[in-house]
Amino acid sequence: MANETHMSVSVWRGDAVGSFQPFEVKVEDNQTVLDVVAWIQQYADPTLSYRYACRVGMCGSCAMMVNGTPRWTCRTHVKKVLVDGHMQIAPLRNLPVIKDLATDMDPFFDKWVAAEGVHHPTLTRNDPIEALDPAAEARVESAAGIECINCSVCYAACDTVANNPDFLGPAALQRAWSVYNDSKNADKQAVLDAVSGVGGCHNCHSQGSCAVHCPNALNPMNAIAGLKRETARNFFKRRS
Amino acid sequence: MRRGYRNHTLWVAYLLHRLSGVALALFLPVHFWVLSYALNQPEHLDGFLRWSEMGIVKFAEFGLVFLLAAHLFGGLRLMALEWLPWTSGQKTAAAGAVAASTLIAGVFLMRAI
Amino acid sequence: MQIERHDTDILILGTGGAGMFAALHAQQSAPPGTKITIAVKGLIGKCGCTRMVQGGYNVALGGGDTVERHFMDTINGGKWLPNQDMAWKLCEQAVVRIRELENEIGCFFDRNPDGSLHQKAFAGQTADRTVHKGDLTGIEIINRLMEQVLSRPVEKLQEHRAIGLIPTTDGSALAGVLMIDMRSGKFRFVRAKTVMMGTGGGPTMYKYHTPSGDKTMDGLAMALRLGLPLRDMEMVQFHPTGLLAGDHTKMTGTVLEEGLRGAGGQLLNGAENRFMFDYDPKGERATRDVVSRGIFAEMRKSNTSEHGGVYISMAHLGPENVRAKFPGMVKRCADSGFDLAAGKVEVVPTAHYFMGGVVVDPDTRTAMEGLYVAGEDAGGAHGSNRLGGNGVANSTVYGGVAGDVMGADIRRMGALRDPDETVLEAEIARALRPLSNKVAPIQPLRDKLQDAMWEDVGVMRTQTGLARGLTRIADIHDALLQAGVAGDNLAFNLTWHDWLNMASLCEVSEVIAKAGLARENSRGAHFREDFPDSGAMESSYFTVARQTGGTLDVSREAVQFTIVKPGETILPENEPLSLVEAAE
Amino acid sequence: MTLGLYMAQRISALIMAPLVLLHIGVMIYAIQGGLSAAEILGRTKGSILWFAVYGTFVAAVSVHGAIGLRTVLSEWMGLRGGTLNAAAWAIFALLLVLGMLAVHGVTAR
Ligand SMILES: Cc1cc2nc3c(=O)[nH]c(=O)nc-3n(C[C@H](O)[C@H](O)[C@H](O)COP(=O)(O)OP(=O)(O)OC[C@H]3O[C@@H](n4cnc5c(N)ncnc54)[C@H](O)[C@@H]3O)c2cc1C
Ligand code: HEM
Ligand code: SF4
Ligand code: F3S
Ligand code: FES
Repeated sequence: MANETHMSVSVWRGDAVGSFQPFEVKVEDNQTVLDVVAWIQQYADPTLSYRYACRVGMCGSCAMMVNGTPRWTCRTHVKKVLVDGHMQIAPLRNLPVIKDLATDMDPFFDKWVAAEGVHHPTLTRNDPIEALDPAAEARVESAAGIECINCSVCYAACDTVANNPDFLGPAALQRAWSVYNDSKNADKQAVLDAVSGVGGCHNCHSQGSCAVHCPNALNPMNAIAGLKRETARNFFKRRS
Repeated sequence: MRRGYRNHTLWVAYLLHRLSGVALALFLPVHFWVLSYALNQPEHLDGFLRWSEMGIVKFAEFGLVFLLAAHLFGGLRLMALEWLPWTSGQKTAAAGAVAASTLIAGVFLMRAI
Repeated sequence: MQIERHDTDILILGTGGAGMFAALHAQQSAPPGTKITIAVKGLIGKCGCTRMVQGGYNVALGGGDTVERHFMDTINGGKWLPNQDMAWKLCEQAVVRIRELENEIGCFFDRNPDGSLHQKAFAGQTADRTVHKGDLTGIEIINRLMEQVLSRPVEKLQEHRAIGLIPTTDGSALAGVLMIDMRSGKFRFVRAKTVMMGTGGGPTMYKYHTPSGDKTMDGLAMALRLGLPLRDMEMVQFHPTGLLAGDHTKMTGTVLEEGLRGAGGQLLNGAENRFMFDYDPKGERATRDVVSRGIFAEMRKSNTSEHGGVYISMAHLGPENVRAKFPGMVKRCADSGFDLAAGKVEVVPTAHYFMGGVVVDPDTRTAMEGLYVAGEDAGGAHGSNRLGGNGVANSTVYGGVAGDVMGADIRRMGALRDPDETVLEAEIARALRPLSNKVAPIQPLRDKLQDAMWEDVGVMRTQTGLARGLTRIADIHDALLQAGVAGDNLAFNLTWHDWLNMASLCEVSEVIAKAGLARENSRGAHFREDFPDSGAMESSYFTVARQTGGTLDVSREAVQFTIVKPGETILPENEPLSLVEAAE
Repeated sequence: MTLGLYMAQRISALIMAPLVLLHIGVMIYAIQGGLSAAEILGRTKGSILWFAVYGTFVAAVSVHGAIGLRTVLSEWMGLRGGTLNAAAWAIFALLLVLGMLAVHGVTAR
């Protein structure tokens, strides 16, 4: 079993139903969790399914539950997660499992679009590029969440997502907040309406797991608070 | 499956707030019922007054007050977090302050018993 | 084998800059009611290399810079091999495309304090031209494009891998594309009136490489089997500083950004001595190809670091400065256990970009009616070398062009075409081949191919090396054809796809080596130790490879200097050679 | 949870906050000062002010508690749609009726 040179790894096999299968993997110097998963598929069990693309934390397709915590596996060093020579790898939570470690991310992106996380242009390709003050308050607020790689780690960490299938989730709402604050965006009200419905930002209980686990140190909780604030302000404005 | 992702203060604050809210929602109707049972029929009043002196009842009532205090501060914390455009540093500080004040309120109440 | 059949009007392969822009523009330009389908090997927007663009996007936006200057830099950078009409369109349309990205797609690009776009200069550029979003430009571009595509009525076939371009029976036009629905393992044949291929090349047959794991030259292999001409196939760009962290991690080969050297980073050999000045007076600041060769030469002398590369050291610039200036890189290195700010990190040249590709015209049309190619799959715009920042400009510009052209062309096209069923069956049989072989691990073959290409068809080439490389590739290809994959469950069967990846890589590797043999001079990314001279610019030729009836022919074709001749310029007289101040 | 419910829950919470503080204050004062239940009742009975205070509290808590439990029921018990709304209304009614009876007891002469 687990010792200095080898680790024991339990890997989820199956889809919604399944079980953990143990593997022995050699410990190497610079090894990420993704390397472990890939090694198992390449050398121990060729039927293992998982997903990755960029291998450097840019594409957000390799996230999995490692010891019960959602992580980007390509940027997670094995040393960081090994407990007594053991680790457990499961598919990302809160998404349907296609097979083994690969999930269906469609619900995540459907919600992204449903939250109006899409630019609504005011200008066209024929207009010159506007001068925009990079230090303007709204621009800074908008830019705060812009580096999201849509890895769905926050989505997996959020218990509200788990408990409420309608909830749009942290990443989609954070994107909506960026769109809302973008001075080039045409339809602010559309964003507020989109995040005020049954699955909207008001479902968030500020659990904060999204901010704690985002691998890029983004803070969707803050963005959602911003949406709550703006919708609340708007609530009175629209009524008066 | 292990649930390592919940190990942080904000999540614990969320859970406490919810549990206190649910507990309040369960106890408050009882509290209301007892009050109205005792106070709306004069013949019950004496019994109620005697009853309310009992330690266990007092304890329960103070439990209610304690839950109320915890939930109140938790709720105020939440609304401050949602509506005041604070930086995350300030928010952590505020959360800490609220936690402390809840504690103080609790201790104070315990003493009062 | 059962296959599902599916019809659409416009089919797009890949969701990089090329694929996404093709979808958006096709939607704008095609007649109402036109069905548009986008199929991709991974998830929409979450695979491919456009997302991995760090440095930025080249576009001349005034301030002294002009389209003419951008064009001249592109031609000079490509050592006079580019197709000049394509290079011109690239530079000219980049101006429109960047406004589209900013205004219509909603991208955030870094600003100067006065609110204008911030632009910097990559190596080989004579103006501050590169628009960027920090050092994560590609994520911004692709995320915004992805939202637009996801929110539109475009049919999405995710985790659908194209494995064959299927012509009509008379071979006069393309009928459709054969794919594997990777999630179920089923074959799906999609007919379309027009198909745009934007699968992004990807030289991942080298031991060290930067592109994402999904890119394995499928597109070029398909085009080759279809008999289409491919140009500049010897031109593989190496990035000098790929992270070197050992063979057992996928982190190895990933890019440590160019800016590190620009900012004063030093390259040290195994004895911890600086060596780049032995090779070039600009030292570490020389161009990518020169630095790559310098490192490679040092490695050949066995002056290497622990894992067999060299070191990049930033510490002398002050760890705090490094941390502040390159936060992303420092964090990335730290994640795999290296201290970039205060220590030294092992690096190695790494295969980065593929200049070669399908021969197309400036409207992205190919020799086959109904097939359009854009982005890294298309050859011509860059010639022998691609400027940093011209890659994403190329894919977004030409993806959009393809969308527009398809939207127009489809108006004159009649009904969907029927495929040549024998070709279809042959392609299916080809893909099913490993399932009836004796099961054998595939990864060791990939390792072997990567070693062979790195050693014999890599940074520096010779005739003997290339010939040896060809034999090695052939042996590996043979072994692959005998290797088997368990086929009991084809759903999300990655090992089957590893096999298919290897098949594409082997096919294209052979072309690279053969084209390398055919070019008996050294230009841009292609360096022949036995022919170190660049050859006369006026008689420049490019290589064209074509497979007919199972044999691969490589010929040479003269470059047409349609806009500017070697030794001349289109810049006005008295224009300074460069607007960029010499590196600090 | 929609914006409307959210606002109702937050506004009711804001209304309750000072009332609850007042109530807790009174209770602590009563205990410290050794007021008996009878003495307290002596002051509240017949007071319009106390009726208003506790009446408002009960109204607010009925709204607030109903929405709160509605959330919990949906998230933890999986209730949805009509059932969920019916449950919330029932809780609202229960709290309101019992609460108002209690207020009546405390403040009616
Ligand atoms: C690390 C890195 C950094 C870079 N930095 C820069 C930079 O700073 N500036 C710059 O200009 N250029 C840069 N480049 C180059 C640039 O990324 C590419 O030139 C350009 O983005 C290619 O775009 P594309 O659309 O042709 O292909 P890609 O963006 O690679 O997209 C290809 C798509 O095709 C899909 N695909 C592949 N095979 C199949 C198949 N068989 N069936 C279906 N779909 C398939 C892929 O999954 C992917 O979606 C960089 C490249 C890398 C790797
Ligand atoms: C005294 C002042 C009070 C304040 C400031 C307050 C505040 C809040 C807030 C802000 C929430 C929303 C929590 C979230 O969305 O995560 C909440 C939820 C809740 N409250 Fe209160 N509340 C108060 C009193 C009460 C009382 C008296 C009850 C008893 C009925 C109660 C029961 C609940 C319940 C059951 C919830 C739902 C818990 C959850 O969603 O997690 N609250 N409260
Ligand atoms: S907010 Fe962070 S965790 Fe969530 S999807 Fe974006 S990058 Fe991932
Ligand atoms: S974890 Fe979930 S509850 Fe809100 S603060 Fe983040 S979205
Ligand atoms: S593989 Fe792209 S983020 Fe991990």
